[in-house]
Amino acid sequence: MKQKVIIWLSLILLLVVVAFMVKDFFYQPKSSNENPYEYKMDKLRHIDSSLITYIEVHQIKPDIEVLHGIVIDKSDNIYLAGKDRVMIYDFELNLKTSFKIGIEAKCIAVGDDSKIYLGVNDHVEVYDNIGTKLKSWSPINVKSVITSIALSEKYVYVADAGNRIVYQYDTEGTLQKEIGKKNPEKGIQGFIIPSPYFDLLIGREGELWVVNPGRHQLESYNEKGDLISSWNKTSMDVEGFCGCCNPSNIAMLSDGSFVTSEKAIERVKIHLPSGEFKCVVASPDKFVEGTHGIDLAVDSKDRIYVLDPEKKMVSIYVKKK
Amino acid sequence: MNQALKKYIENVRLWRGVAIVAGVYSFIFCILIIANFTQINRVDPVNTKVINALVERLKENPNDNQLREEIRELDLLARKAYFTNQWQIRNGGYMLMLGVLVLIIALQFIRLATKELPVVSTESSDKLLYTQKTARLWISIGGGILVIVALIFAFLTQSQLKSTFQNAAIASNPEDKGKQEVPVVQEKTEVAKTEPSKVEVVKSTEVVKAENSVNPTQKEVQTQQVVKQVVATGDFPSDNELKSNFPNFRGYAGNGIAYQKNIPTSWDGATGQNILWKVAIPLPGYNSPVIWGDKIFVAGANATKCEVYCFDRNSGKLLWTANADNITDSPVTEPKVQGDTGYSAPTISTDGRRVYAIFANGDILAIDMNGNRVWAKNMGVPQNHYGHSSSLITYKGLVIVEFDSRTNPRVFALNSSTGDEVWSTPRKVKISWSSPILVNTGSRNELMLVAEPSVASYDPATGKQLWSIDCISGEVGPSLAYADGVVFALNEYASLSAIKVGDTPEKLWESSDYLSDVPSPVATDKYLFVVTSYGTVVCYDAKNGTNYWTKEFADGFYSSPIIAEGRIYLMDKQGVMHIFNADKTFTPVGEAKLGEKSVCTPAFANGRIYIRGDKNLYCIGK
Amino acid sequence: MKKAAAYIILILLISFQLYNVFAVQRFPKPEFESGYVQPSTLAPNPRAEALAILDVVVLLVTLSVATWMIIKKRSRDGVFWISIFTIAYFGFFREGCICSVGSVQNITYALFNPNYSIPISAILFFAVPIIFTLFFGRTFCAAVCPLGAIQDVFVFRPVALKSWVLKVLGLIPFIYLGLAILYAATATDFVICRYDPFVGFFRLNASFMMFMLGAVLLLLGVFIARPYCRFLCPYGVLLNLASRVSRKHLTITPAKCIQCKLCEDSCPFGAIDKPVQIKEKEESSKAVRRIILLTVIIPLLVLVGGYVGSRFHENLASVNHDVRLAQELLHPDKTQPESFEVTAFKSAGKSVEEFYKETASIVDMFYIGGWILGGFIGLIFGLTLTSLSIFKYQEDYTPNKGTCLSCARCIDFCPVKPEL
Amino acid sequence: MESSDKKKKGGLSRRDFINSSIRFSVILGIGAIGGKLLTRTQVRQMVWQLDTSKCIQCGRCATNCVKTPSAVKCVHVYSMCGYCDLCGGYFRPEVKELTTAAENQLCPTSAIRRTFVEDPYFQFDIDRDLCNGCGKCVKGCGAFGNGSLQLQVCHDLCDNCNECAIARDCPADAFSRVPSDNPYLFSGYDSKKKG
Repeated sequence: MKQKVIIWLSLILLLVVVAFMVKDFFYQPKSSNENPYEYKMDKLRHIDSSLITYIEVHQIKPDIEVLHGIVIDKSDNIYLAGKDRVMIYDFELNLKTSFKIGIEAKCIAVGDDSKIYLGVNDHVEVYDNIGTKLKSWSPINVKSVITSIALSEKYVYVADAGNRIVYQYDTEGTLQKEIGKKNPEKGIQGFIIPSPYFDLLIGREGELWVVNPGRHQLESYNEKGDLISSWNKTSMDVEGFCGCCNPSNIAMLSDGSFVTSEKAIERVKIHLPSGEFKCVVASPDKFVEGTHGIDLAVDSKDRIYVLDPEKKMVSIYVKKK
Repeated sequence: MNQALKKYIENVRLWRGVAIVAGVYSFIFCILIIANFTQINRVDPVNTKVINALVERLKENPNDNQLREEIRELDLLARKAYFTNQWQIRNGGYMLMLGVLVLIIALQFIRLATKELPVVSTESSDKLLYTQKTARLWISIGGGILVIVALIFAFLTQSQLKSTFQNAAIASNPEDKGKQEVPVVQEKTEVAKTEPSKVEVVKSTEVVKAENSVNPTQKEVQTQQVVKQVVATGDFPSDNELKSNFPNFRGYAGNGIAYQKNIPTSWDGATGQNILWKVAIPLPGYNSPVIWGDKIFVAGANATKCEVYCFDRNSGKLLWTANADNITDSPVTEPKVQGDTGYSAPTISTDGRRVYAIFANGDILAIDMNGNRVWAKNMGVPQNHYGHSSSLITYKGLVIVEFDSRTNPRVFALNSSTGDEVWSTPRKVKISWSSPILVNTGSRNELMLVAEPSVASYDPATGKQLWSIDCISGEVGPSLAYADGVVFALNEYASLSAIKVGDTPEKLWESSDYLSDVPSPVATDKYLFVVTSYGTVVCYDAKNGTNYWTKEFADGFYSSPIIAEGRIYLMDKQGVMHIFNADKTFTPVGEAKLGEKSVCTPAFANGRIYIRGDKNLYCIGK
Repeated sequence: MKKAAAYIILILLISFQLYNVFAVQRFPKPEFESGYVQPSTLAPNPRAEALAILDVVVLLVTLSVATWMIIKKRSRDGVFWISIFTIAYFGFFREGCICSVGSVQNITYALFNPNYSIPISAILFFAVPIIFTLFFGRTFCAAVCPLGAIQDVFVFRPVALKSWVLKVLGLIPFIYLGLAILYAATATDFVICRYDPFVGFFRLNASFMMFMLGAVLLLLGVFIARPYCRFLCPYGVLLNLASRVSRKHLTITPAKCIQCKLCEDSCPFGAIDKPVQIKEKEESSKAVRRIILLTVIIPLLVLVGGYVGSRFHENLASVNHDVRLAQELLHPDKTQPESFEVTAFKSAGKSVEEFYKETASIVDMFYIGGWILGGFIGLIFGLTLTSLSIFKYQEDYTPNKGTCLSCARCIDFCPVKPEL
Repeated sequence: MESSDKKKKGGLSRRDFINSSIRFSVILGIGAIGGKLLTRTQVRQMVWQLDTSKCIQCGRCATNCVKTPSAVKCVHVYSMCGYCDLCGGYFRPEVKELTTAAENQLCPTSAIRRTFVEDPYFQFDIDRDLCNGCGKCVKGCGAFGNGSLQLQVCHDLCDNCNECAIARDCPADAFSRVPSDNPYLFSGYDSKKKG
């Protein structure tokens, strides 16, 4: 009798095991869509709409394979540079000129004499505004990665992310000085550049502004290479810069405020000359997640040109009325 | 020695004791491990919600040192608990294994020692034949159960997976599909072209006389409809009748084309130049006027009252007012709406027999031309945070309602004389504020609607969905524009898409430079005109999207443009009508001020324009 | 000379490896002034490949010894100690992977997926036991399979099941095998490994479900000896078939059976065929008619099975990862947040069209697979029914060559001693 | 009696013959299959690894491995690290202070160690015993930094199951079998540029 009970119980248990396996196999519950370890960035990527005081009014979509740099000259012509091509638009966004360069320009600057300076990996090439190559400066060294060029009245400044230094050249391409080398006596901390984003601009007084992205800092130098001033803002919030290296690019408005662009949390913001956060130009939702190297330019009417290398276009922002 | 060992081995009592101890021990460890196992999920260090909540709090008062300490302590505790737990499980496992091992050894020894001699049974227990028979029976039963269960599950969950996926693959690549279907499409267009041309011969003089400025496509559309008209009978107007009036939002078929003539191009509200009459409308509303014969209709509503007004088109006299009250199922309180949309945003539609109106609370009613209610019903309050604004349109004895509500979005048609639902088709879309258009594609009539995520076409007679294409997102306000086989859809923050219609719609081009969130675009067979709410008007090539011109106006637009006599009439928010040629170059024709703000789309009659301003209804003409 | 060349190649390889380590894309490398040395990235190597060969050698040796113990030495104790070794080596030391049972799937997967380069050890783990079984019976099951061995030590109070129950339950492994092959062939899942009940014990680490499955089977095994081997194991099916044609096989008695009936209850697996008296034979015309009937219905059963399987193919296919994802993409559940699968698919940037085409072909594969699987199951049912209708005259107590696990327990019960 | 014996003998030998032929055809079959597979096989063993470029950090590596804690760990590829002060993989988002205090750390098990190297560089190390492979830091590092923190199957911990439970549940299909002589798939390494 007992034997029989055991047999039946065991058999039933066996069938239950088989049934369980079948059920588990065919009707597996949907694996949980909750990640207990989720890293939430939504909050950081979300920007209060009241902080956004600019509105996108136009777009330029150049026919170019890779788009890297934008610059605007005194008469508000827009110069775009990228792989194998420089494109020049007038202020009404009509394409004026476009010429082949046979190289991939990573950054662009334009002088008052309409000479175009292109940064190509380790050297600078100079073109006139119809595409004639005037000069190719000699390469700096193997480590060089030129990320930005800025022109003052006398000098050409070249930012080299590979050597973590800014070079001062005369307009002929003769090296004058190295700016920003670590010098604790002069209070220069040295540049920290963990990724190839290292931007320059010439301020209203002719001073040189350099981004020190590893320190989330902007530094200004005079033409002798002395540090004049600096400000930094580290914060994961909207009022500062975050991550390993930001801002990636800068531009200046006519009132001396800085326009900054960031990667990681893709956004374009305006900081007052003192460094205080002022407002947002473009919020992260305007960009594809993971966009790097958003170049900036400002024209004489303080319209902000935002170059989106991912979407290969330039968006033009104006202040909301 | 050997003897002693043997004695131990054969000491059943000893081993039984060992087995019991080991068994109890293993059992306890087993329970402990299971308990621990369930616990480990609870003290998962990542799930310490308390800590996260405290960190949130710390963010608000970063100087609260006590809170900080508390977090650190809690964190330490949680992690300690987690790792202790892991340690316990690991070591518990070893201990359990040890216990089970001892238990097995003890049991094996007991078995050795208490080995019973085999019992030889005298009678053979298992009869082969019996065994075989029973086995056969049960195998058959088992097999039968298997077959039945499998079939039940198979039929319960049958979903034609393969063809579903294949269709999905085809649907997800419209280009490819387009290529495959090219011959079919061509055939259709051929049919469409040959058929009407025959009719054209018969009626050509009449048609050409009436429509000397309409482009060829429209001619084709019209002649095609003339054919249909012969077939159709019943209590509804012919297409010509509809066309000669202005029966819907954005005119005949809702497509932004007016077929009226001698439209004035200049007036001035301030001086009264060309203003024939002006009359105040009792209740506000953002709906636009519609015209039938000598009557012009508008609706107005506030939180307590919904009304339809009929004015004399020539004198401006209010002929009658119909109240939308005492409707069964109508909600007691009005739904919440935004000021920009209001309680009466949808435009009336008329078929010359009756006037149909819908309000933000879902009340829909039909009134005869003399102001008597024919029928009224409530379709359920549209779940719409701004307020329902899709206008009505009529089609051969049907009143078609686009009802893109949050819950149960659908499009349905009511019998125009009884109000009974004739068909209803659910739509997989988000809320929208756009209005339907009716299109004759050459081979059939189609009802086209736009809402996130798609432009969809339905058979207006049956409600059957003909095709759909995903191309839009966001809160869609602008309606569609159609010309020459291409439909245009756009919305702000989305993109502008030109879609070649057909069973397999094909996206011809898209652009996202200039987008609109309120005014609808309008198209001819060559050009598409896009009007943005911030004041830009753009002309595109309808077939390839080339931007011919862009013109910025000082004030933005809410009113939709209408093409009449080859000119675009477009009124800005300030009530200034901008008139320019619907052509490849921007050629202004005139600019006329109403002297009152306006967001409504004007209505046209021969020689007249009717505009609903903020408060007044104007009649403009010479 | 050769040696030198080998060394040079080795050095070259290593240097390339090093080169790779430093060929990183980080930009630009930080320059430390304090003399900081960058630590190297930790990347422990997997178990040496040579050990896989060692496993095969151990398999061969154990199998040979076990066979010798069973066929020649006729020693239950020997078999027992080999089982203990197997549990220790293939079980706890090698953590139950790879085992012959699971290798069926590797073979199938490799046959249908040319991209998968199957390890040679997997082929050998599959083939060696079968070849041994073809010659000597299921000596692999007796002692060398760690899954069998661990169940064997739990056989304390075996109860005899009715032989018709054994016949009926004995069909489960065939279905299991069919499913496992179908899912391995369609690159969907390794079902056998997924429901491997004892691997959790061997590793002392597994999911709760695996532990419970194993524990239940072991407890069951106290009464119903070796439940996994007899009523689930898909590899056992292959060995069962192979064993039927084995050249030599374990015998209960070393000489002539004396019909003492002592071994009758000795087998915990019910694998001893008892003598069948002639008088039991049915009326022959009836039996013959049944056999003819059954032979006729075998094709019918195959067709019915195939039809049912083909109808069931969507259920079978919905286990597939891609099919599930495609269904989710097609009919997104708006109430739920987007699943990781959908997110990942979208971010991978694969063309939706291509993906749907692929899934359609997977479903198609399952349609064909459903026919084959169903037909196979139908065939098995038909053959079993037929074999159950054949009357086989038998004089002595002999192990059933198919179901006997060659554990050698019965040997101890036989009073006949080998003739010297 | 005699005849039945003969019969038996004849039957037996016939059966023997059939058995032998079946046996040899089976062996031939196995040989054929084995031979066919052998042409493709490499003596190389295959091990499971996850492709960091496909990984979406869903967290299932931490929960779905048959081992607890998971054999998938966060591995720090130092040569890709920016040695940042503000490390997205180390700090909770929206952190205010850059200190090692518990309220600032992102890692649920505190498995990342932060040590000062020189101004302004910090070294980050993973304590493998504590790491549970959740990938939270990987996401942070990838979003804000160079992506030097990467999830990988640690082969000394992995049991190399015939069917990897994580591979089965990986939403991104990032798991695959790789040859054991090149068992890691760090991104940023060019692992294919070999020989």
